[in-house]
Amino acid sequence: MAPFTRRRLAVTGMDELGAYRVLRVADPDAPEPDPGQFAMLAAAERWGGGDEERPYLPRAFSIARRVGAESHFLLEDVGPGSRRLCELQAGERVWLLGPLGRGFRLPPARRRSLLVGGGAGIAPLAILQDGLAGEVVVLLGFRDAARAQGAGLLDGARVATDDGSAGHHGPVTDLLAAELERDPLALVYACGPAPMLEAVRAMCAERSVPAQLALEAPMACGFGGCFGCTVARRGGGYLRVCVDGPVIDAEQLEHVDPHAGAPA
Amino acid sequence: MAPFTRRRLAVTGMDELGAYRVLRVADPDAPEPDPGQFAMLAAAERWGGGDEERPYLPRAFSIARRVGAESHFLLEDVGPGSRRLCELQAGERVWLLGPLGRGFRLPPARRRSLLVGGGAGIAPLAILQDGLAGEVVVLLGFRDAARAQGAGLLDGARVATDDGSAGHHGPVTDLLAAELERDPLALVYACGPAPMLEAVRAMCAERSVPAQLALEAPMACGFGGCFGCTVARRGGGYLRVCVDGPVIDAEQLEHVDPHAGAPA
Amino acid sequence: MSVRFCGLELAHRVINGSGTFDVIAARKAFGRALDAEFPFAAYVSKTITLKPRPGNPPPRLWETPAGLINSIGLPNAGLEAYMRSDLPQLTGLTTPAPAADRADGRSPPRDRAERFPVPLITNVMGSTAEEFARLVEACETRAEIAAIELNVSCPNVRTGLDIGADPGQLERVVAQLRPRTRKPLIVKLTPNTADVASCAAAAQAGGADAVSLINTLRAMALVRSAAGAPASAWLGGGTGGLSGPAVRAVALAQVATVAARVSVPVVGMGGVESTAHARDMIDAGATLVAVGTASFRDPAAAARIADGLARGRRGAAAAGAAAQPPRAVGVAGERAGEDAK
Amino acid sequence: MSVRFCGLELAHRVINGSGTFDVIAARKAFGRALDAEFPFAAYVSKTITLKPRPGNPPPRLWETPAGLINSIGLPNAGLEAYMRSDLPQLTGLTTPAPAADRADGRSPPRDRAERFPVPLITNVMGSTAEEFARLVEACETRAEIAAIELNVSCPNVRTGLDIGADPGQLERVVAQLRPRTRKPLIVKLTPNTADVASCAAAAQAGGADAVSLINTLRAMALVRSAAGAPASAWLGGGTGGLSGPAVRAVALAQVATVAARVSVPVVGMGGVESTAHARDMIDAGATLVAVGTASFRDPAAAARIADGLARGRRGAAAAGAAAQPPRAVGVAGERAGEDAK
Ligand SMILES: Cc1cc2nc3c(=O)[nH]c(=O)nc-3n(C[C@H](O)[C@H](O)[C@H](O)COP(=O)(O)OP(=O)(O)OC[C@H]3O[C@@H](n4cnc5c(N)ncnc54)[C@H](O)[C@@H]3O)c2cc1C
Ligand SMILES: Cc1cc2nc3c(=O)[nH]c(=O)nc-3n(C[C@H](O)[C@H](O)[C@H](O)COP(=O)(O)OP(=O)(O)OC[C@H]3O[C@@H](n4cnc5c(N)ncnc54)[C@H](O)[C@@H]3O)c2cc1C
Ligand SMILES: Cc1cc2nc3c(=O)[nH]c(=O)nc-3n(C[C@H](O)[C@H](O)[C@H](O)COP(=O)(O)O)c2cc1C
Ligand SMILES: Cc1cc2nc3c(=O)[nH]c(=O)nc-3n(C[C@H](O)[C@H](O)[C@H](O)COP(=O)(O)O)c2cc1C
Ligand code: FES
Ligand code: FES
Repeated sequence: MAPFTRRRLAVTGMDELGAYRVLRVADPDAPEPDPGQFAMLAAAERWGGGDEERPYLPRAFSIARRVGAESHFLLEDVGPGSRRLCELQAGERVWLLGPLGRGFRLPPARRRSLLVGGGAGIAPLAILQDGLAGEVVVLLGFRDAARAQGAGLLDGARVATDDGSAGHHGPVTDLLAAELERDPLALVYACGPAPMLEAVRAMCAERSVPAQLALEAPMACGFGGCFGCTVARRGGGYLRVCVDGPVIDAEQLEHVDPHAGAPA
Repeated sequence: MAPFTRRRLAVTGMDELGAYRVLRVADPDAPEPDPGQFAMLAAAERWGGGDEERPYLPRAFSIARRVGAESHFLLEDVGPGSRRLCELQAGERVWLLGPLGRGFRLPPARRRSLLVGGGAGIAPLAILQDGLAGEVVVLLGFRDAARAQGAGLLDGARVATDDGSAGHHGPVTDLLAAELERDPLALVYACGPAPMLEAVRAMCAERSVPAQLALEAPMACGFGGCFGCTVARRGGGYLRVCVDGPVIDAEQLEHVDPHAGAPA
Repeated sequence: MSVRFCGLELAHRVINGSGTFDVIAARKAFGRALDAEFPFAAYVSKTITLKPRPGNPPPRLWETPAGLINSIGLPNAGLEAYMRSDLPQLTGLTTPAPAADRADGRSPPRDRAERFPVPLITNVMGSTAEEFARLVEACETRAEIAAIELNVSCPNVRTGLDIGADPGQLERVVAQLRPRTRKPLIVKLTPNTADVASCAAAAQAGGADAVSLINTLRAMALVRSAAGAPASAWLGGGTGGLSGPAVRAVALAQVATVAARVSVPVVGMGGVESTAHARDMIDAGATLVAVGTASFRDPAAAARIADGLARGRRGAAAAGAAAQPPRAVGVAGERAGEDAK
Repeated sequence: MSVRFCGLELAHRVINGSGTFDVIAARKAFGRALDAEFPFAAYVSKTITLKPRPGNPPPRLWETPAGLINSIGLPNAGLEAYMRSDLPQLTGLTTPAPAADRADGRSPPRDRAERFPVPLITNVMGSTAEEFARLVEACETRAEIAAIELNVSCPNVRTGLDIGADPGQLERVVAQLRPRTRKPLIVKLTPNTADVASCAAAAQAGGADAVSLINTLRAMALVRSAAGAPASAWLGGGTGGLSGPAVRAVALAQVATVAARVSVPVVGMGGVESTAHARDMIDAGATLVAVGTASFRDPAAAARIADGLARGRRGAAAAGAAAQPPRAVGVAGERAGEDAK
């Protein structure tokens, strides 16, 4: 459960990780997050007034890892909000609300876990890996080699790239297909761009493999207040990604909405 | 005449001057300003998004001095726009439109000039002093000693402070009264807070001394476009400070509008 | 120092804007902290309609300079589900008195502060007068509901515009509903009208106990895939409603003109993010202030504002304020620095 | 590639919003550079009234989040002085073709570009139909005036609201004025209305050759001298009108709904600051785009936008754009980067 107010926290570091950044903030009072939970972040200074006078609202980021009193976030610069956060330096302040949302349900004892990530969507898989006991296979897809360095966030990841510049040349779902072939009783945990998630969903649905998908959606609040972060639910109606998710059982979805994925 | 577009210029320095800052920008293509002219300034980055999400519009500042290819501005931090400008550092960029407005008319040969300034309103008197040939008396009033250090912008200034912490204890108009007593044929050039300007206006009107007052008013554009910067004209109607001024012959005014002065 | 509004006693003057805070969802996020630190003096439900509505297809949000366009489309499970499943979860809310109202005038722990019940205001919208009547009658039967807000102003749904923007029609509708309930009726006016004061007067003439405003301004966002390509509407609903700081000055003008016209209390909202903004609304004539979009940035924004108002009141009383003459230069600073963030 | 609007040939699609650019004053500031680099394809005068008006007492400006409230109050020297002293100074304006339209597609020197005459559009406001008639008749007699814009929308003056916000009344007034001139009549609609599309349709039915929108949104600012002190209105005129980026999304929605309803050309304005914003207006159905508040930040903003539109057109033609499928992630980047600043 998140405290009922945003916290003003000090940035303790900003590390490069290939094409990504890892933002570290000191958050000693944070409740222990579940893997897959996220936080709403905003820079305490200079949030707004950029191109087009945005950002105005906070931005959602998966908690990538919790180390002592620090929370880590994997950032990709895709717009004014993420860019501003990427510029932060140690000593600056951020507003943080969280941890928020419904994280991954951990597997019943001794089922093999397949962690499938794409792009910035690998972030929640890192903290998930930290918490998993049994056998874990990590399959990560990226656009190119610079992004593939993000794989360093997890242990023992096997990598695929769209352009073949690192690891397997092709979509990460090629790797997943092979793994599911080997062990059809594995459980799948996935987070990434919408097309990847949709491919994972379809592949698992076909094989009746339970999959948990960590979705993303544009959010205004992160705690169910705005009804802005919806994705279509199988059988009609909508789910709110921020409170019904971000981790959603794949079978709740007919398809993964094209707006519901991570930056590629 | 100003070029018909704002220029993106490099800040070459930011100097402390007591409670004020002197902003220097490299502006090699600037037309030579008349003393009393001003420019509209905005930081090229981070203009907006501060407290209350202001500033949005550029801000007017007197050209305090022109040194080689540099223009100098005297800044007082009184709100979000001036604060942002005060934070600028060498190498950062500003947008500048100008020189704008109608400056001081220089005195006919050999009339003594009395330059009367208050607070940040001393700025246009510096460049005026640079251009005056005959005898010049400089009388400057400030709230306190920290602000009185601003007098260093001009040569040979005599200072008055409200709190008596530097120079004469009392309003600068005490000094002016004495000077006018000595030489009733002097010409007065004044810029400062509205109450000071009003006192100067009344004092000169009483003695039939011609006075030119450099007014200030909230401005959106600086070039006559918005009709926002008006002050009441004697006999009815309004003057636009940006194009009819900022330097206005005192006799054009019934009174100096309380909104028409410089920060004290 | 509690506040009276339509016969209700409230802990302070700050409530939520309908549809911008979901207590039931927020409990999932914040657990007991939400109930302990509940920020609003009254709680306004999102708009409830007779039938369930899924809401608009995504995307539903677009960020603008200092604002937000939403095209949510009033998703709700319908009247029956609201009464059955939401109502029990929305009753019994309490809120602490604002910090400065406590004996020592000190800030938290809010957990030891005097607490006030949080009345539930149910916001309803019908697409016809009959639908409105059924909604109001249903609310009348439930003791848990303290007051009813009529949404005649939602820009995402045609009916809102039609009923709320025309004073004659608005008065007739309110007059038809008035006899059906003894609970206070608050009419949430539409800002998308030529003469909001006349609409407010019509609501009062029809029997409204209060009016609230502003709802969002009709707005739109376009996107294109590449330079030169034709644009298409971004929002799944085509158009949406603008809220947040961008609309604050418009809201203030509407609140002022309405408050000058009607004698019933006014709930002012639109872009309120700080104590100073709330005080502007109050000075413009609002009895209560509602916070909407600002809660998205900080869920406790309303509590911060309520504390600020209480501190200001104490400060003013102590300093015998208003003795000082206006001094323009101080204003900007005073405003910006007021909220302890 | 010039543009036709109401029978006029224009260098490009970007003009000024009435009352936001004073050629005569700007010549004092910029001298011959203004005429050489004149940014607008047509020049709209500020609102002219029958009698001289001093305008509102200061202060007249208030900065809001991403916007500006003005309470200027339509100062002008009156019809007679306009005809006698302004008109000669406003005729003979020319403007260079936008950069990318030139043979080499290169940026300045604008001083060697093909030049187009800048038609003068005179904006008038009467407080009665008779006053409007006298204003229109006076304009009809002057060859220097290419078109007439009727300001029925100014929020600072009661009349604007009353005539422009009610479709029936608007149609009658326009129909009365129509026979009095053969010049194009542009009706500048008020945004402070329940149904701007119906107002636009009424203007067209009355005989308007074009409509323009949006004028400013009614807005207000309060200040107080000290915490706890009661607030008072900041603007000398009490209320004012909001313009700038804050209103852009509202303007876009109104332009889109109007363009969908009427067949006459639409002049879209409200918060346009960049090429992308102008393109949004055009995609929403505007034939011309007007720039107001953005000129205050950069007097050459309109020229920058006109150049950007021309470049975009060339770029699109060259790349055979629209072939590419929409890709949401690219949008923000494309927008922000487009104007060479
Ligand atoms: C011709 C001219 C020359 C000038 N020369 C100098 C100079 O050399 N040095 C110097 O230091 N200053 C100078 N000034 C004054 C300077 O322009 C102002 O101090 C500056 O614009 C303040 O901007 P700000 O954002 O810092 O403060 P603001 O917050 O804009 O405050 C300035 C004043 O504006 C009012 N205000 C507050 N909030 C708002 C709002 N939301 N919208 C509109 N008004 C508001 C208040 O009266 C406030 O005191 C000059 C002004 C003019 C017109
Ligand atoms: C639960 C969750 C977890 C996430 N975790 C991560 C993470 O770990 N790492 C990470 O890098 N990212 C993560 N994201 C994505 C991240 O939140 C977004 O990349 C970020 O919000 C983008 O903001 P921005 O200002 O940088 O870009 P924006 O400009 O907001 O662009 C992002 C997208 O928003 C849309 N958009 C463009 N303009 C507007 C506008 N005016 N209004 C509304 N939408 C617009 C476009 O589709 C654009 O592609 C997560 C998102 C969610 C929901
Ligand atoms: C996401 C969102 C959803 C809203 N839903 C409703 C609603 O269901 N019913 C309603 O009457 N108003 C609704 N509103 C309007 C708000 O209650 C409020 O009137 C408006 O947002 C202005 O206030 P603000 O600027 O503080 O947000 C909604 C506003 C937003 C931003
Ligand atoms: C300072 C100012 C003065 C204005 N004066 C007039 C006017 O005289 N007549 C008129 O029809 N509109 C007037 N307007 C409205 C503008 O023409 C335009 O409709 C509005 O500002 C929206 O465009 P913008 O956001 O680009 O400024 C004025 C606007 C401003 C900001
Ligand atoms: S982000 Fe607001 S409801 Fe999910
Ligand atoms: S500042 Fe715009 S007219 Fe003077």
